[in-house]
Amino acid sequence: MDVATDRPAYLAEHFTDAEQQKESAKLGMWVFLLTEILLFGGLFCAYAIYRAWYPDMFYNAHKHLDVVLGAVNTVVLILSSVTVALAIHAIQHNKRKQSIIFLTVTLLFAATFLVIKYFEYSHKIHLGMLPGKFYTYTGIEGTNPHIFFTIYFTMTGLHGLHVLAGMIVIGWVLIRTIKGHFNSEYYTPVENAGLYWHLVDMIWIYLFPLLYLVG
Amino acid sequence: MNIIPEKNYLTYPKGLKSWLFTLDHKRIGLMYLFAIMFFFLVGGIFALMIRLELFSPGKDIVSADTYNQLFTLHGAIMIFLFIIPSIPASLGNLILPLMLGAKDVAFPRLNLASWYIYVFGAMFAVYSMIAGAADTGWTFYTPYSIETNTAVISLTTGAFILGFSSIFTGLNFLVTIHKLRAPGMTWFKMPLFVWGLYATSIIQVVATPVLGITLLLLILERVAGIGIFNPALGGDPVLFQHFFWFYSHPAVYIMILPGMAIISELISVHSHKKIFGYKVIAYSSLAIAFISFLVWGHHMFVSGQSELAGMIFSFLTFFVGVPSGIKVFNWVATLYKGAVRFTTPMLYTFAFLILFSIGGLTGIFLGALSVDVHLHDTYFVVAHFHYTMMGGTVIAFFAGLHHWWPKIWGRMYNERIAKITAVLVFIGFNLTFIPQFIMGAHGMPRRYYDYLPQFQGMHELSTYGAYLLGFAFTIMAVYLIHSIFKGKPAGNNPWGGLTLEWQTTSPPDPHNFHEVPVWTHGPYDYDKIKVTPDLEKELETA
Amino acid sequence: MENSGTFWLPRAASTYAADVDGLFYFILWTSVVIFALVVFGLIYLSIRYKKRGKTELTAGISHNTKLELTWTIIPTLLILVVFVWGFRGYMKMRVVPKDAIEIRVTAQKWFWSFDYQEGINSVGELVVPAGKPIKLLISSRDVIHSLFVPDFRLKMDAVPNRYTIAWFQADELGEYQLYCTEYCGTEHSKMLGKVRVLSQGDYENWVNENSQLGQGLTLEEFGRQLYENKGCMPCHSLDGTTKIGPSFKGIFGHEVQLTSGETVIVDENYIRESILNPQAKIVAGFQPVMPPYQGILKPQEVDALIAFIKSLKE
Amino acid sequence: MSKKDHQEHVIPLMVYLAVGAALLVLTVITVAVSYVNLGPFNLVVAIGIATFKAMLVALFFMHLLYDNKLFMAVFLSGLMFLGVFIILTMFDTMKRDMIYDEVAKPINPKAVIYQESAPPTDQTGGQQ
Repeated sequence: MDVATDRPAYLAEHFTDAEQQKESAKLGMWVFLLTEILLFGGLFCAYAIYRAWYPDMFYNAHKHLDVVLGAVNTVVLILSSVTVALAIHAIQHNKRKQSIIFLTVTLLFAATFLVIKYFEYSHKIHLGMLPGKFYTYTGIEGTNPHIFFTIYFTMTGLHGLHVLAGMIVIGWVLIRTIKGHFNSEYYTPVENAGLYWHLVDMIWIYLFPLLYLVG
Repeated sequence: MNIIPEKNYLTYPKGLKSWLFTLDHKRIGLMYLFAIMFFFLVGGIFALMIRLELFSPGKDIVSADTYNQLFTLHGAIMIFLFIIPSIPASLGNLILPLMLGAKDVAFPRLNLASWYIYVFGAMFAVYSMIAGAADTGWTFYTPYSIETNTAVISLTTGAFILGFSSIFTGLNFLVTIHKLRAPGMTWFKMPLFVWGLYATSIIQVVATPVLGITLLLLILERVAGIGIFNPALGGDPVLFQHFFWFYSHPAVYIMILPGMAIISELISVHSHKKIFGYKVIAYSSLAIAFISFLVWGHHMFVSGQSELAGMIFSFLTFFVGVPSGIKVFNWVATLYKGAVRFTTPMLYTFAFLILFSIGGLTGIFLGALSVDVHLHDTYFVVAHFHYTMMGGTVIAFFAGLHHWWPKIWGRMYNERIAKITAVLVFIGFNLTFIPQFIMGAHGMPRRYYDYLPQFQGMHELSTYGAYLLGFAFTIMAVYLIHSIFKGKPAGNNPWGGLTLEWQTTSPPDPHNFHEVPVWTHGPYDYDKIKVTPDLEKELETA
Repeated sequence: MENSGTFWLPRAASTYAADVDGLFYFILWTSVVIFALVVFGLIYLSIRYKKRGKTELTAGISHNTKLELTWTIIPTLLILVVFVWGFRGYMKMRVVPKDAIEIRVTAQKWFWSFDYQEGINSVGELVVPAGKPIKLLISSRDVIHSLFVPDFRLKMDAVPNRYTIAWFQADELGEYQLYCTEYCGTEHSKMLGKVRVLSQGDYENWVNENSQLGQGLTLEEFGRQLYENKGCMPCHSLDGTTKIGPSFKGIFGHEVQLTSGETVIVDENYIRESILNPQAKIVAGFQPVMPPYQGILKPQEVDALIAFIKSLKE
Repeated sequence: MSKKDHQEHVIPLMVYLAVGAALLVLTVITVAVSYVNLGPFNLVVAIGIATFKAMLVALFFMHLLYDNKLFMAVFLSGLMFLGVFIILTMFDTMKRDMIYDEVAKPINPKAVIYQESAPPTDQTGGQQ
């Protein structure tokens, strides 16, 4: 076995070559995404069961969510997914500056998402549409509407935390890009951050119709 | 004469810092080993206190509330802090990369992080003991866990954090097995220990996140009253049981599959014989991992779940039994025409085969719907899962520990004392748990502080057994620790194994191998390759 | 063990118990045979092929398809038998005969109470006529409990805010032990009860007696009766010893310190409130664990209890 | 190994932009459809469109179409286990009325927080 004599700096000691390292990192990331799917899975399961039990309550309660804000947030997240993909595309072609710009735009989109979420939340909180025992709103017909808001807040809240985590990851990748750690040879961290971000987007793609549109 | 290499992973580099910041899988495995043995001791002391309390009806040493906290902590510590990380994180970390001929696991930093996360989670669990230990049972059933005023939040937070440690270990092993095998090691040339850990890792990464969200919702239920699992707020407590068992049933296979993996390895090495039905054993590990996700509802036959669900879960449950049974038959068949050596690891292997068979067969009683209605939540269940978890996993863990001990430390324990201890463990274990089967079938419910006088005789026997077991484990601790300092050097390959960990020095070099190993034969080719164990060579020359 | 049935199982006193036991013994003996084969194989092979002399090459037997198919197919068939048998037995337990007598079972920390269609109620003791199917409509007022009568092979969880259903028919007269088998807190192991199976005539007498409960008694005597069979006794002593709750001895008219720091005088109003809504004012040094009796006790019964407690002052 | 072997499959820029545009269009469609009353099919359509969108993201943005098929297997197995979880749980929650109706629903359909006068401890209040 010929051990590569010119080992690049980014290649960790216990890997034989860059290909092995890259594939390992990506497989690791995908397995991590699998755990994320199952983590949200519990909430999707709770959603499915309570929706099946109380379809009318879900229908009545979902009307109190703001479809416009939800739709805008969907568009924002989709655009941010596009920009992340473009950032990876740029670094694949060694266009570091372009990549930096796209990553920054992604961060801005993510921040926009959270700001809109903040307005939505504060509106709900103001009206007393809170989860569980804090629920005080009286305008919704049907059995136990507080459970809808429990599910709404836990799902979107957990998703919001993931957006926040994604911003940290992308920020870290952005700094490393600025420092020039990545090029067309080695950009696995950018790619993995992108994978994570796309998953966050994908979960929202489900949350939006389930919560805002069909309740 | 066997010698211990001067520069090995234990001695180089030196200093506390070099251990705390180590990225070496062997050192991390060793750190895990110390941590889990500590909690095995703590959980064991709780078990002995429980048995002492149950020696006679009424109050013996503690109050009912303390007793309830004791069995909760015994369960939670043994499961989350001991058994789940026991084989994968300690022996797996130590041995798996060596077996694969890799320099390390795929993500060494993540590996170290998982140890620190484990310690962090353990600290929460320890804190919860001080802050009014939880008294919910390790299952945290709602609504009891919502309304009790004990420290449920800190214990569940601990378990939540420990989940990440488990996930990261599983993720690391999956990638390591996929990507870091030595040249020449195809899937069906991997040692069966690797196959077992592979199946385990799949369950760890798939099931544990669901535990995470379940515990998170439970914590929210306590602090914010979200109402999903709380009947007082319109929730459904049976739904909590679904969530909990979706993790916790596969989790028992997180515990037993690595045990099976060790046994597959040991039965071949110590009988010096090719394993019987290699592929079947490998596939049945995967089959068990997969089916384990389909059977959780058998914990809930009398919980008020629908009859349809009961039927489906009972039906699927039986299919976990088949691959487990096949494995047992394969292991026994391996002995045929072998050269069986009655070493300490082999004695534990035999103990495993007997105890796990009892554990598995009594599972059939509990899978059968009508019989389970009678046996559910009695001591029969307690005995059943101790036979699988302790008679299975823990015995296998000790088998593996004795098997790889000379590799880990380079030194050999006193085999004569070790064999006597193994016999004591076997007797003590059966004395503890066979009476529990009988009183369980007669209707002795579990988690009882007090009991009717008719069960006293059985409880006394069980307590005697538990103390014999405790005594045996104490001896084991003494001779193992003694061997670290005073044991005879064991040689590189004390048992005559063919897998790669025996090709390097004992203890291994910090970088595992001096040159990248190439895998040219199968892991159990005792029909083709003649290998004389170092321990035998030693005897011959003496 | 009294009435211990066989070595393995308690006596079989319900109509479906024999079916459960049949399956139990089927699994038991099949398991014993399989287990004996494994252990025999283990001992025989390990001794027969014990290593003798130097380490040599061993036989390269990798598999044997016929043998493996045998030990795959036979267990598979056996477990299918067990599944079908178990499922049929289970359905027998689940489907209540049409003519069953319905009794409501309410579990709460830490006693069982039973409401009969005749409007009577008993605590800790389920009284049924022999030879009649009894339908139990079970629920819980606080946490999950589980009703377990080993001699009947009967078990069903009591879930808060939901009903569960179980049934049995006992043909033999006698008294049977009843347990709670779902862990429910401090006094879980004390949450016991009895099932008394009476002849039809005795059962009718019992019903008559109980529908006139309290008649012909003074309020105090009635209160003592209620104290003994409504679940007060396990937690509140009459001799001044402290159990789960304060002793009733001489408590009436005294001032007690509450957990909130306030003090209150134990009078009729305080006792009434403490029975119906016990969490409102907890005496210092005790846990807020008493279940509310709202809906279990009739107003007259509360009065009787108050009179009884009043009679205990020195 | 030569450099060429581990050259990443570089997806043309146009693909990203086209997929992005498709996702936006699908978002508009799904919002529009939600205003049309299709009965139970509203849910089917909404989930159908969401799944199609998720597929686009996974196949193109996340490169599953081009990458190692192992990643695809990991991803799909996650969805499969999630499906198992939800479906098997629903075999219980949806079928509790198989034999008796009274066991299927809560005794008190409304939680105590909606009962203003309820004493705080009598949480289930069921038996009367």
